[in-house]
Amino acid sequence: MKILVCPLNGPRPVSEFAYGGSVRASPDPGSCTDAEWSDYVFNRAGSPGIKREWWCHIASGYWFIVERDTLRDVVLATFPADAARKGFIPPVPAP
Amino acid sequence: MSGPIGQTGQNGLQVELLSGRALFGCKGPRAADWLSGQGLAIPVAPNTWSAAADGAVVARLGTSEFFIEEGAAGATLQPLASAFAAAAVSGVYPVLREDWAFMLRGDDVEVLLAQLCNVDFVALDHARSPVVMTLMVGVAVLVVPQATAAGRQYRLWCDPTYGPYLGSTLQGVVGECGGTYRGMME
Amino acid sequence: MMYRMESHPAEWIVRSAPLVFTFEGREVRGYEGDTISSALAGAGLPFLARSFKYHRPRSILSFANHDSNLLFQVDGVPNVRGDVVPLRAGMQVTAVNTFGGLAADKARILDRLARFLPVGFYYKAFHSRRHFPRWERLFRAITGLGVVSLDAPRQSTPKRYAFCDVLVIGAGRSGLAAALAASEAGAAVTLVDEGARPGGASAGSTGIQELVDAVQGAPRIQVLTGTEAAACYADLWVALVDNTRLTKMRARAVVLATGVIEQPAVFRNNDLPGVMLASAARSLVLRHRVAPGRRVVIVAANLEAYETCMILVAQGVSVAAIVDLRPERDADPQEPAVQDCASHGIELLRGSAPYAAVAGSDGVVAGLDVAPFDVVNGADAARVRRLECDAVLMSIGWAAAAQLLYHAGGRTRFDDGLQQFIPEEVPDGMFVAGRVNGVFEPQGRLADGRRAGLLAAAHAGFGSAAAVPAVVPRSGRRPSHAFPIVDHPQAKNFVDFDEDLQVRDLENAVQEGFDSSELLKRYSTVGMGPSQGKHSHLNALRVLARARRLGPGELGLTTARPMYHPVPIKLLAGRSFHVERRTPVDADHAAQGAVWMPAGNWRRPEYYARAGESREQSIAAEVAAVRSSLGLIDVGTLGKIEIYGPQAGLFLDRAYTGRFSDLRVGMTRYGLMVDESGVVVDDGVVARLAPEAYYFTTTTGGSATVFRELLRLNALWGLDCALVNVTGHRAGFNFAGPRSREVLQSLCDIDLGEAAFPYLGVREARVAGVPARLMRVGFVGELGYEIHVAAGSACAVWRALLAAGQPHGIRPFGVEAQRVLRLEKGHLIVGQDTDGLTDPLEANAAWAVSMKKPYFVGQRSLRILKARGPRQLLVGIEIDDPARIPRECHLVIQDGDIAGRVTSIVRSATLGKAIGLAMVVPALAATGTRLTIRGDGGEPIAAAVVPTPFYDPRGERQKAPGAA
Amino acid sequence: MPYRLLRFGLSRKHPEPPMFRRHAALRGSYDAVIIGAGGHGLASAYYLARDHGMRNVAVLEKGYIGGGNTGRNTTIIRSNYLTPEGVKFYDESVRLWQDLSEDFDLNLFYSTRGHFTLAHTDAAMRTMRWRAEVNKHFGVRSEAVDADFVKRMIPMIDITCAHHAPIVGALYHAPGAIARHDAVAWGYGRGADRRGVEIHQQTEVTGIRTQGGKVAGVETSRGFIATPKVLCAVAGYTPRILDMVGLRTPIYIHPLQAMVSEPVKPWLDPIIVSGSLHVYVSQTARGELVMGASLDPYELHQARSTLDFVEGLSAHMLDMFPFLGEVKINRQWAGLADMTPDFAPIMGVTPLEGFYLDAGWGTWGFKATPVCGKTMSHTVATGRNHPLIEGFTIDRFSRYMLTGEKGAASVGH
Repeated sequence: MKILVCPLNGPRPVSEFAYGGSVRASPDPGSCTDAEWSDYVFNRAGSPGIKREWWCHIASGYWFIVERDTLRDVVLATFPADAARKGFIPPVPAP
Repeated sequence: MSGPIGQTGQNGLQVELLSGRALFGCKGPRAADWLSGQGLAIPVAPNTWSAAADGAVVARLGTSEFFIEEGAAGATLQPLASAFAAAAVSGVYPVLREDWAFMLRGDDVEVLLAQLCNVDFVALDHARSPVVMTLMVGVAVLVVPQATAAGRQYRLWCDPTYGPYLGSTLQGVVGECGGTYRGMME
Repeated sequence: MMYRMESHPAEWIVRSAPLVFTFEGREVRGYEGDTISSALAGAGLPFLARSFKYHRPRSILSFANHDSNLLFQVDGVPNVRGDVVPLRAGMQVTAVNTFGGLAADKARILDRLARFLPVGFYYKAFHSRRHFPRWERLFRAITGLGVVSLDAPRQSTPKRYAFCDVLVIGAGRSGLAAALAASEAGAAVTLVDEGARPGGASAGSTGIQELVDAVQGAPRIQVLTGTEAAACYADLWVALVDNTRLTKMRARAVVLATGVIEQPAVFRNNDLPGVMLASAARSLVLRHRVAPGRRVVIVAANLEAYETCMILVAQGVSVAAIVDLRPERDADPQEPAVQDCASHGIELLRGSAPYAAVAGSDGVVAGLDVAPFDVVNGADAARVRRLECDAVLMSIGWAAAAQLLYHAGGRTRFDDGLQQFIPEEVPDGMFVAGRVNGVFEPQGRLADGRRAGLLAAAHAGFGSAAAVPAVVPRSGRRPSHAFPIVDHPQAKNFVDFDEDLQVRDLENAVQEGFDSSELLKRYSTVGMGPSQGKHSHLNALRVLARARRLGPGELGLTTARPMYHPVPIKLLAGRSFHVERRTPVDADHAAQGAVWMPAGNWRRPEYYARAGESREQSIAAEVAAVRSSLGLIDVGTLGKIEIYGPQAGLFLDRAYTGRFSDLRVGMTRYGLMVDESGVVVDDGVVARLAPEAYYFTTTTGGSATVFRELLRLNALWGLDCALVNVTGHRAGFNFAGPRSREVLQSLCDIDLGEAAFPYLGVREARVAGVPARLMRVGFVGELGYEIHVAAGSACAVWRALLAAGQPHGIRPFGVEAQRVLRLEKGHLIVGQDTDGLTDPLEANAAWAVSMKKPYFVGQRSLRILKARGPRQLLVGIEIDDPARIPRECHLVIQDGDIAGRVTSIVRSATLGKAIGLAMVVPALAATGTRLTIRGDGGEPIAAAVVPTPFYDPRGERQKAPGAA
Repeated sequence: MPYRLLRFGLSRKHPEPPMFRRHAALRGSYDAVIIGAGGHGLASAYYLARDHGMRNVAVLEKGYIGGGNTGRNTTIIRSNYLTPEGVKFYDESVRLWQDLSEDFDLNLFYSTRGHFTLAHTDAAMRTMRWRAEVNKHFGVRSEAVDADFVKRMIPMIDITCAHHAPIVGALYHAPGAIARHDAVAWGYGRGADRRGVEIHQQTEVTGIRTQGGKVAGVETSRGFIATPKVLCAVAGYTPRILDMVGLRTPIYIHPLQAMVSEPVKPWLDPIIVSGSLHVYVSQTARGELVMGASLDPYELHQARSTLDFVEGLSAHMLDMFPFLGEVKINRQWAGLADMTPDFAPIMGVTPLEGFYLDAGWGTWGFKATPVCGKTMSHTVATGRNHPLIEGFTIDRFSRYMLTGEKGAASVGH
């Protein structure tokens, strides 16, 4: 079984984790067109390649990022979740 | 060294359901500071544990969450809980813990664990007192290995609503392995 | 004819322990240490089985579990592998797939009809639409092998995980050497072999026992015999199977020393009883003392043939001749073993091949017609000569047992000298050694095993790879013949013994266009039988290559997939755990007569059965209790989450469609959750406990996934807040009914008065002395309180509430009563009244959406959906005739088209009518619209769209001071 | 013994021509190029040639005929879907299936066995009734049945499923069938080949040339070929082809695994599916039990097998059929599934003129093979979507007009 190296819990078989899909940059919902938004919501980069993905260690509820070759199923690296902060992140309104 | 693989026999292998020990949990960016502030020696590294003076188990889950089980002497939790109730410190949040607690011990305890869980407990770096969060027969558990004169033993906690299932499953497997199960189980 | 030889010190059988069993109903004797096959062979039975397609008599071929000629029905268990399954006293053994017994098998007529049943014949007939069903019944009657006994009990088997530094697969010469080397380097080694004893094919030959002793004496080596490596998965995850259990082995490094599988020569009647592989004869003689016959002919194309010959001679088996496919110059004339054979006066026919085997009256081989042979022109049928014999041993070549390498994603290339596929790309952490690696010399195998063992240890962190010799010590030896296949006009020259495939079957398949390995396999079924081509793929490839005028390397083999040998389902299933979740008051429910219904891993009371009440009466009484006085339901299965921190409110504003940052402390609000595409995914109640503390619920089904997604969003947004899942640690009850306030007040330490604790309020208090969180919500439409307490105190509170309610006729109520109550209030259930595409507008929940917020998940999509307009709308319906009501999911029909469906329906005693919710096309959504619903028998049921809530539209009862 | 088999015994030489020819070279141009010689691609070629007179057609296959999901699926054929679009589409497919063996003069072993989708909860039973009602509306024979009916029809089943997930009822779909999957591709391939279509195996498409927003031709491992029309029928590999023309879709790839037992005497007549236990199983005419479960949990473009899969599926098989413990699993394998957000396929014309899509088949492309051939050949020949596939067009996502077929998914995804 595949081994994922969780940044918090160390190497564990993939059955201990939940897959959260690819990390995808959201367009700014305020300024993007409907077409851009529906493309973000539905369309995927479906071809094999080296992708960054969300994975969650179920027992600890810890989310992190896996860089994986989806053609060979080889895990190249894992990072804490802040590696996912790209694209549009809703701003915190001034108090 | 690596995991054992073999049969178990009459070897004092035992699973015990421990009930009634008080639990305390908290988390948050300032949880570590606050606990130290209460004079508690807290483990520094994530996913490690330490034993308080009175035998309480103080486990650090990840970086900013703590799980504490009252020791035999029972001197730790009461002051802690009341102090927490009194001071509404920002950055320290309560985590209600009502876990079911188990104890696994015996010569072949790792052989038993190997039938329940994919973690190689023998290969762990026991010197750094690891805390293991993993899935056991499908249930999320918190595992703390403890060194005793009689050899290694394992403490186990799980969500109480999975307790009856985990208990009866452990009962069945430990029985097949020639060990015994103690604790009320309907 | 095979027979049992006199005893020998090294034999595996125990003469002092004879075992009696029955075969085809007749009593047979064997010994402890026998397998089923060896015992039957030793008893001198002419043949032991019938073949799959033509029902030809068959006996031992490989005696290594590499052919499926000897599958038996044993004590009701189908397809038991006679080659390897140990004999037990009292076994009842029969042949599989015979009609009227082994000897009298009526289906043997099929052998005569073979000419009319060419490859793929079943594709070419039987398919008129009218007659196919009849033919199919016939096919289903004659196919299959053993019989499953439908009353066999469920067997639970143990399963375990295991770990080692180096796993060595195969305890032959190279495997033993690898294990020793790895353990010397300091690695913890597990050595597995499917055989009953270590030594592999070399067992008994010189130097092996010393190796075995060394291994058994070595530190850190664990030897598991009778253990098959069934498959190798990603990251060296190896499935080990013995006859009791599955072991999931995680190794840091794996040495593949799986050896080779002996291949049959292909000639007419090469499947007759008495014709077998030389390796089979060796094992039978040395281990079980069963002689292949009294006058043996060996078909040879390698040195092993001569070694086997000398072993047999030494054991007193008379060998009449060796028929060597190779011309003299290639037949290792200088090798000692060859010269030994000559000096023992054994006739050596070189450049000759078996043209056909001849059966005697008992069906066993009685002679072998041999003819001059060379690879280019084949056999010279004009110069055939018959050799009398009662056994023919084949020693013409090998196929690499590289299945596990393929499982793990490795690649091989065809070596023309060796006539074998040898490893080319080997996965990281895997090392190959010995004959599977193309190394045949005994000394070379030792060296290669040592090399692989050291590399494996180094990979696992013991010692360094630099010091290890890189070269694989392959020699010029040619263990396998390039084309051990002899054509014959009458065919019956079998390539695949599982599927009864002859050379011409494969050639005809190629002629029909199935001219690649994959297509040939799929059309002819070569290699698709129980032994997965272990004895047939290579020869089939040779036939294909000749037809395509290509080399085997240019065509390649089909990919081997798990399992190596078939594995019983019971071992794969293991104990099969069923995770179950229980609320803290589960036992109380049972005591109160709960009738359970599953809810995910939970079980919930559907209703509480009472003596003298029907299901319907109990549910009605539970509803009535809530409406008129008091009821109590366990809602502990709801997801329960706490969120803390300065930005907790902001987080909820983003996660839910509603606004919670402006929720007053001490108050609750309905929460609706949609996904990025705007589809409703969950709902619940959100309570603000303190400026920086919220408590909220999710649906029972959604609790785990919703919490996980919230954790992900928190990780993504990086807000200053923390989530705590208390679903299992907090119990929850809904205490509802006109009397709920007064009764609860008697147990509670705070003022429950309307002013102090208004509708939709939340309070922390003590109930029956237990710290509790009270939420005044109205899901069932009466004055009521959700009471959430720590799981450990749940039973005490549950019992106290029931006791206090007793004077008022309180009833615990179940999920069914709650469905009625909530429906009377028109509350939707996510997943029942919504489907996988429903948005809040369609669900009539726009009121729970605050589009003015700067951002929330799904907001942008909701804008688009608003512009698109609803495709369906959730409406309340009332059935004209309460006596004839539709069922949930009956369709609304308009002008013959589907115009919607009933999502919820109930006969409301409270209202005295049948009411429900329906998802209908917008055109039918206006209040007052007449609907036609198609009932069970297809009959139309009239209904009308009505406003919701049906009950207490202004919600006075849940808000009211509680005067009932 | 049918007379037609006599000729095999009586003639010296095997009296069968090749089902499909090998072509030394590619032509410079074709009227249409079909990428993928699986069932869908070959069926489209067959109907293009037979019904639309388009014979100058090449089918390009990087592997071998039927080597993709056509030869890897568990061969279940049914039309008990949830949406009107789905039901009408698959019902037409079943109609075509029933005559296919005779059309081809090739025995596909199309075997009507009856199909049970078991329900273990009220909620599941509700969905079964919904599907049954929609099915019946379109004349498809489906019924929501109770546990007693299940027990009567499948007496050996453990109705309690090891007291773990008691069966409360099922959707019974009498027309449910299985067929010999490879033979379907061979039948269509032979039919197309005999009508002049060229099937090129071991020929990989490496690029697609466009000109002025139209398809101009196809780059292959064996050179360029000009063509105004390209049909992409490569489920499991669709995104790789779409990248060549810069077309974005929701399609993502997960492996779907299956396993097969040793042959045992047939004891199971109908096809059994359990959503909550993640099992589907049928028994072939050879006596093998063919079993599948749910989709693999994460994206992967590799047909590898896993141990978790056989462990989980075996356990659930024993929950339903406890007596199978001694039956042996012979082989496991995997295919790559094109998944879509609404579990409906993506078919028809695309924004790129001359480029046609037959994709997004999720886990149920096999049963659609004939109707895909029919509808896609019409679409390719006329350049306009066939009416039966209007609900499956690629633009439904940007229009937020999805076709919710998830409720009919055979097993959990």
